[in-house]
Amino acid sequence: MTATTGTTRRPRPGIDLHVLGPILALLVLVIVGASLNSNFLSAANITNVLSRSAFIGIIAVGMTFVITSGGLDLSVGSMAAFIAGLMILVMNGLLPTMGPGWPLVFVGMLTAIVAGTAAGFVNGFLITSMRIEAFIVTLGTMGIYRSLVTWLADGGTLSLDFGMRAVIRPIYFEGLLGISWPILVFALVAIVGEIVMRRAAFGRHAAAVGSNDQVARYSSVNVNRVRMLTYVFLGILVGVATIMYVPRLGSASSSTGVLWELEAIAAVIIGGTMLKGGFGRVWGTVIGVLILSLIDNILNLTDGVSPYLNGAIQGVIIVLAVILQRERKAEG
Amino acid sequence: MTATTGTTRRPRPGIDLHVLGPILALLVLVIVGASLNSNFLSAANITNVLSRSAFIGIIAVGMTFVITSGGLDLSVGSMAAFIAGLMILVMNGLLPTMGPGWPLVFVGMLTAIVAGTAAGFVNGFLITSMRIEAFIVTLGTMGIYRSLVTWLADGGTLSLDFGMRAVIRPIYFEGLLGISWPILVFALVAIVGEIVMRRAAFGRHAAAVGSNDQVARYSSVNVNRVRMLTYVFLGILVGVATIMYVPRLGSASSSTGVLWELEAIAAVIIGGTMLKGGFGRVWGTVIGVLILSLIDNILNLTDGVSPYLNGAIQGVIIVLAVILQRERKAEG
Amino acid sequence: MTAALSLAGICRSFGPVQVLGDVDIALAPGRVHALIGENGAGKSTTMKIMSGYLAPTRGTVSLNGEPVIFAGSQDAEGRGVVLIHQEFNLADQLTVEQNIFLGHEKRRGPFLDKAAMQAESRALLERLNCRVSPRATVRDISNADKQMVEIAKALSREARVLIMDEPTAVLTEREAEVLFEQVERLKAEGVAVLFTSHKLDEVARISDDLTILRDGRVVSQGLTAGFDQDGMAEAMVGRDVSSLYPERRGAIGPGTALEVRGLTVPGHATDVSFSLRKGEILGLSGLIGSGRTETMEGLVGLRSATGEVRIGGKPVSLKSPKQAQAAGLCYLTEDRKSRGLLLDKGMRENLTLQCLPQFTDWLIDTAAEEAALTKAIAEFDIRAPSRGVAVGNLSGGNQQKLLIAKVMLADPDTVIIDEPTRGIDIGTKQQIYEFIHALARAGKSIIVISSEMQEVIGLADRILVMRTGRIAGEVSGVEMTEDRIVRLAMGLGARREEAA
Amino acid sequence: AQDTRVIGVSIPAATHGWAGGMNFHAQEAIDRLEEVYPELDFVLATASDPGKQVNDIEDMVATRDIAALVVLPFESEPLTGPVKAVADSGTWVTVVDRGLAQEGIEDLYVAGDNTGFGRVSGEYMVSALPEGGKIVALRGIPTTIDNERVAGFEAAIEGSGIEIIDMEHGNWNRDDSFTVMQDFLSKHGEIDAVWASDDDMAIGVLAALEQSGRDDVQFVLGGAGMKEMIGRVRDGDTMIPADVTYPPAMIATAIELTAIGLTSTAPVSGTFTIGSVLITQENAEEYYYPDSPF
Ligand SMILES: Nc1ncnc2c1ncn2[C@@H]1O[C@H](COP(=O)(O)OP(=O)(O)OP(=O)(O)O)[C@@H](O)[C@H]1O
Ligand SMILES: Nc1ncnc2c1ncn2[C@@H]1O[C@H](COP(=O)(O)OP(=O)(O)OP(=O)(O)O)[C@@H](O)[C@H]1O
Ligand SMILES: [Mg+2]
Ligand SMILES: [Mg+2]
Repeated sequence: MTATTGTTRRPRPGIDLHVLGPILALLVLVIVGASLNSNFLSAANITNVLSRSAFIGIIAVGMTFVITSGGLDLSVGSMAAFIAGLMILVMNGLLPTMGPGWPLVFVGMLTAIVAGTAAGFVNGFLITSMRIEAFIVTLGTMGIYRSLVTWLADGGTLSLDFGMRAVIRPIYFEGLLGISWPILVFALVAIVGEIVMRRAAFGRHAAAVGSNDQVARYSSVNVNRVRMLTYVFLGILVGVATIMYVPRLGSASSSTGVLWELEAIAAVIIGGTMLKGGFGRVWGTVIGVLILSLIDNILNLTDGVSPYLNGAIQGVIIVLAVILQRERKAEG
Repeated sequence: MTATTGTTRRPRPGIDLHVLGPILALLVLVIVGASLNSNFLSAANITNVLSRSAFIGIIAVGMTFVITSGGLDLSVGSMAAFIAGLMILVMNGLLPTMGPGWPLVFVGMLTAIVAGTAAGFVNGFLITSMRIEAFIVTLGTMGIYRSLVTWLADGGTLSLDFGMRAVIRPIYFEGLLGISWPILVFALVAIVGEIVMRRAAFGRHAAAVGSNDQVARYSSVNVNRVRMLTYVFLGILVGVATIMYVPRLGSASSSTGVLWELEAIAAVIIGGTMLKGGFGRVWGTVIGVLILSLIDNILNLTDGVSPYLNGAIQGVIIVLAVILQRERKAEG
Repeated sequence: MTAALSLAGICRSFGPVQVLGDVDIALAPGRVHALIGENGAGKSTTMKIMSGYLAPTRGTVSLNGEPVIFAGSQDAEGRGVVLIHQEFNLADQLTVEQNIFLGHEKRRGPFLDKAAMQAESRALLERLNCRVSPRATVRDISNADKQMVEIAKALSREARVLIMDEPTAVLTEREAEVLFEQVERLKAEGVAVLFTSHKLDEVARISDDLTILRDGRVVSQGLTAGFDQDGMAEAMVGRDVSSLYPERRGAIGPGTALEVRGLTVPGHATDVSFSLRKGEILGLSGLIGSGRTETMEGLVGLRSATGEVRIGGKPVSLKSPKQAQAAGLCYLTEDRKSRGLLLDKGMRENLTLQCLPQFTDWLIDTAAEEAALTKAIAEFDIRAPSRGVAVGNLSGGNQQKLLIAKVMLADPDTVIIDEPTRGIDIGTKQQIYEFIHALARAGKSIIVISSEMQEVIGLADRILVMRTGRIAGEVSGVEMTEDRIVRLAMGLGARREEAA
Repeated sequence: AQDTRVIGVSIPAATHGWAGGMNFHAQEAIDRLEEVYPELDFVLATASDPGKQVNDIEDMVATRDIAALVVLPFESEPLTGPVKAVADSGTWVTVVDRGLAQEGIEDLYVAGDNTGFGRVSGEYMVSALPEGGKIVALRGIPTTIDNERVAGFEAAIEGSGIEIIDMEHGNWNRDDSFTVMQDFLSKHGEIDAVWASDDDMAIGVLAALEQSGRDDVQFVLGGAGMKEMIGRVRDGDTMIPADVTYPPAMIATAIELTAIGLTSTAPVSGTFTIGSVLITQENAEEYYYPDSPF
């Protein structure tokens, strides 16, 4: 990887200039947005953008650990769809017996977390114990969850019972002190993630495993356990993201969470984590997520560009955001 | 990098047992297919399967080199769609002046090859000279080409003039001595690829770069040049694949070549090439491609399974195919 | 007194090849035991078996007299048996401190106690008086520092038995001294120490007991005092190697092979000028980190550098090693593991990588490659368990030999050899020195970078001494004494002399 | 047995709400007809892109020697050639919804009318906003279908004083339309109505509206006839005063007609257009199918 050409250029957390890369890109976007549309910085719009980012954001934090430890997970999008479907089915199923209300919501949440844990465990097991390329494993599970949800929904859409929707709705739309729950949860996950990455042994071990798993093994780090845990945590976070997602529209279908995996991975890399593993930073990922959802937002707030070209603009900005970063790196 | 931990488990072409993995998986599929439907082994069906494998196949051969040298290309699918669109536009545009006929077909072919070369060069340039993660670069260009074709087609479909279709049709549907052109071209590309990988300096250098680019550099291998070439070759092969594709459907749209990149990469890895780079084998890729398109074919041979579950079955088989292989490897 | 750790009748095979046969060794607490032998004799394998990285095929390992079967290196380490690998065993992207405490992080509650770990790392490194900062990333520090970090890592593990596989291979005498002080300290604390080295003077100096391996068998064992260096060497190699450095025969040619003016490698070397005559052997000495490697890497285009270079009188601009090679100039790296060889590939692929075109007329001539390999194996006496073995499984020294063979295959007119005999046994050293002289006699020019003062003096016609990236001076003929060189290297009362 | 004849059904995969409904009706029809006609055998294949759909059709011909093909083309252009080849080989061909790019290939054409769909929607807009107004529109996945619908809509509101102040792709997807609508609401202070052009997108739009608490938006017009939406029309929801059908069940009609065509002598060839109907509170009841997942 070009990143390791023996020169002394490398990201040193918090120190060198390339840290500025993502932040700069974000700032540029904010400025552009503000100059294009006066409502861009309105509380409403900011709340919208942040709340929307929460799903990908929460997942991307987990993805940061997976990638840092040298792994990859393409299945998160379909996994989210599948878990959402499951959650809805369970809640609809228990509605007659339990009736609409918070107890049932908690059952739903539990379902999501348990399913997420299990899904993460399956990925982790196939990758660590069966020693299969993470890419293949998660490509496989991606297809599996996607078609399972299609099957559960009979090709259509699984919708949460209306009565229940009213109960669960606040989880996405309400909040604390004017900050909506998704934003709060995202913030919490990000902060905890950042601390774990920098201040807990697990973060170090993940980086060590990603940097050189043999060395980690010789240094009595339980490599398989670390790898497994990264996938399980990711699974749990997918569950959490789903808990935020279901209340929004109260439905899940085969088109739920399509391409979330690519967005999450892109966010992680834009944030400065190395795809080959060995170095990761959660705060960078958060910025990456914000960059991605700001692009969408800005494109919607501006006319002029043919909507057909949105994808192209997105692509260009993603690449630019990373160039910016690499350039800085070169100097640092 | 697990690749360099000096354990004796490393694939040595032709020697150890894990070579059997993909072949075995393929055989199993053939047997299953034959037992499910008597027409499975009919000339017609075999021709169908092989011809349609050609697109992914030709691309996957190029992808093998990219991955072997430690790279990745997510843009091939959109690239194919874009090139197809371009090719059609050019041919339609020149139709009035040149009239339908082989000269125009050749112009179309030329367009495809030139566009492919350029696209590959762009990817290569951003990755080698700008030192950006291949994943990000090609994720970006993926979005760009996809929306460019949508834009060219104005959201709809670009279709080749019907007069012209009749002329160009034979490129996909006819052949030599009863073997259709796509099959012949695929075979040719695969054979050349295999020879280059095993017997030409370029193949060696690609593997060296993927195994440890520092060592390659110190051994006066021009690392950037090798990397660049792998992307350019891939681009050219995408062009070739498009030349086979356009005669088949005579049209291109935003839904052309969707997910080809994943199929191609999956084929490469199923074939036993290491995603981390350092070792690749073209013949394995060919088998991987056949496995993938056989799965589709077999799923069409039988009713019973809900079509919603196709994706799941596919996923399971892909993972199994690789497990088979890994198991062998463990012994070898 | 019961042995802290002992092997009895240990055998080990890799596939069909047996590399150890009936090895018995006993390590006593508070004593230093030296294990020496040729490259490929089985030293590292023995040490790996002692520390749980490898399981013996036969035989018993006993800890404090009790037979044990280590579940793995963790288990062994848990019981106080620690191995410092011959090859670096550090995670590149992590910092020094992170590496030292990897797997044994200090915690305060759920969190890491970074302050404590930083402090302790600093203390450990201080003890080894190594200047590298605990915050530095391992990828950026020098080999010597990496070695010191490895040692610090081992020291941090409260070892009862400390096993060091060629710890001094990348160290100069000065740093080796520091290490030996630590060894003395551990000895005093009753730690049993086993180490191996190809520098027999060290062995003679610091070890109490000695075991000599040849072809995986113990050929001689006893108190070190009972051996003199020539005796050791002879027991190891099986022939007389007392005259290590060959007589300088054949005069230096008249023509200038290489002329360097004002070579500057940003951050590493400034205004380096020297010239090299045909058939001359130029030594390049200096302390670790003096920038010798970087200077030469700049010269051959591996690092961005400025300055003018003339080869055979003609000015050339070398932007890449490929160009340098085309101009007849090759550099042999000091870092065989991460810059020299593809560890997951076979010997053939590695040997021919640098000059594949020689073997290619539109297709690679595998037969010719095999022939070249056969020749190299014979010429450099590479001991491999099998031709197909991944070079990662070659013994350290044999990797080094393969690396030299690889570069020599390019048949350069001028070759820069960085640490040519690092990790090479005395017998082979002799062969390599012979080989270098043969090159010189054939009119080729050689630059030898070495941290072994004796080696430079023994080999070179003329020695340049570098200090913090500059040429501190030049010595030749009778001036070539350790004292003179060290003074220049450390900048003690050395008038800045212009390089010829 | 040899006298059983096979009908191949090739449709796009359930990648969005309407397609999902269509998939459901196809399966439901097949299960039902297999009971009714023991001498008929059905093969259902769903494709994620035109290429895959052509593969499916090739496989049906090569390995299942189908007597009839019912195809809902993913896209007209790419399917025209291959379907023509099937028709030329003497197989009965029924085309559903989108016509092929060439006339007269199929034996039976059960046509949906996308332009009509757009037109009916447009006409309703005009009637609902007599003195004109500012509306935003959400488009589907960029395809010919979507283009036709929008063209029909724009033609219908031509000169009515209704202005489409903004248009973005919601991809027939609830999440995307939710996002787009949120941004429309931040961007435009005054929106009189929304043409969601699809019931899935309407759901996203409604969620965004509900959250914003804006009252300037008078109503949302969806389309396709999702049961949930028809229900709300029936119950007189002021935000959903109407809906425009584009019944996914047309695939069932096509399969059934084809079955009849194969098994009886009743004439079924020709074109059979399923127009888009405006559903209002009056006629909502008769379009409400409680058991459909769509
Ligand atoms: N994993 C392995 N697979 C096959 N052969 C091996 C493996 N590890 C070591 N060998 C062989 O065992 C023999 C002894 O290796 P070892 O590393 O112990 O030698 P050594 O005494 O350490 O040599 P050196 O002084 O060069 O380090 C060598 O021939 C080596 O090729
Ligand atoms: N103790 C140190 N602290 C910080 N940086 C160091 C230290 N030692 C070396 N370096 C840096 O690492 C670079 C590489 O060191 P290295 O030891 O390779 O230099 P060298 O002159 O080639 O010595 P040798 O050839 O013996 O390794 C040095 O040029 C210097 O910039
Ligand atoms: Mg050794
Ligand atoms: Mg050096």
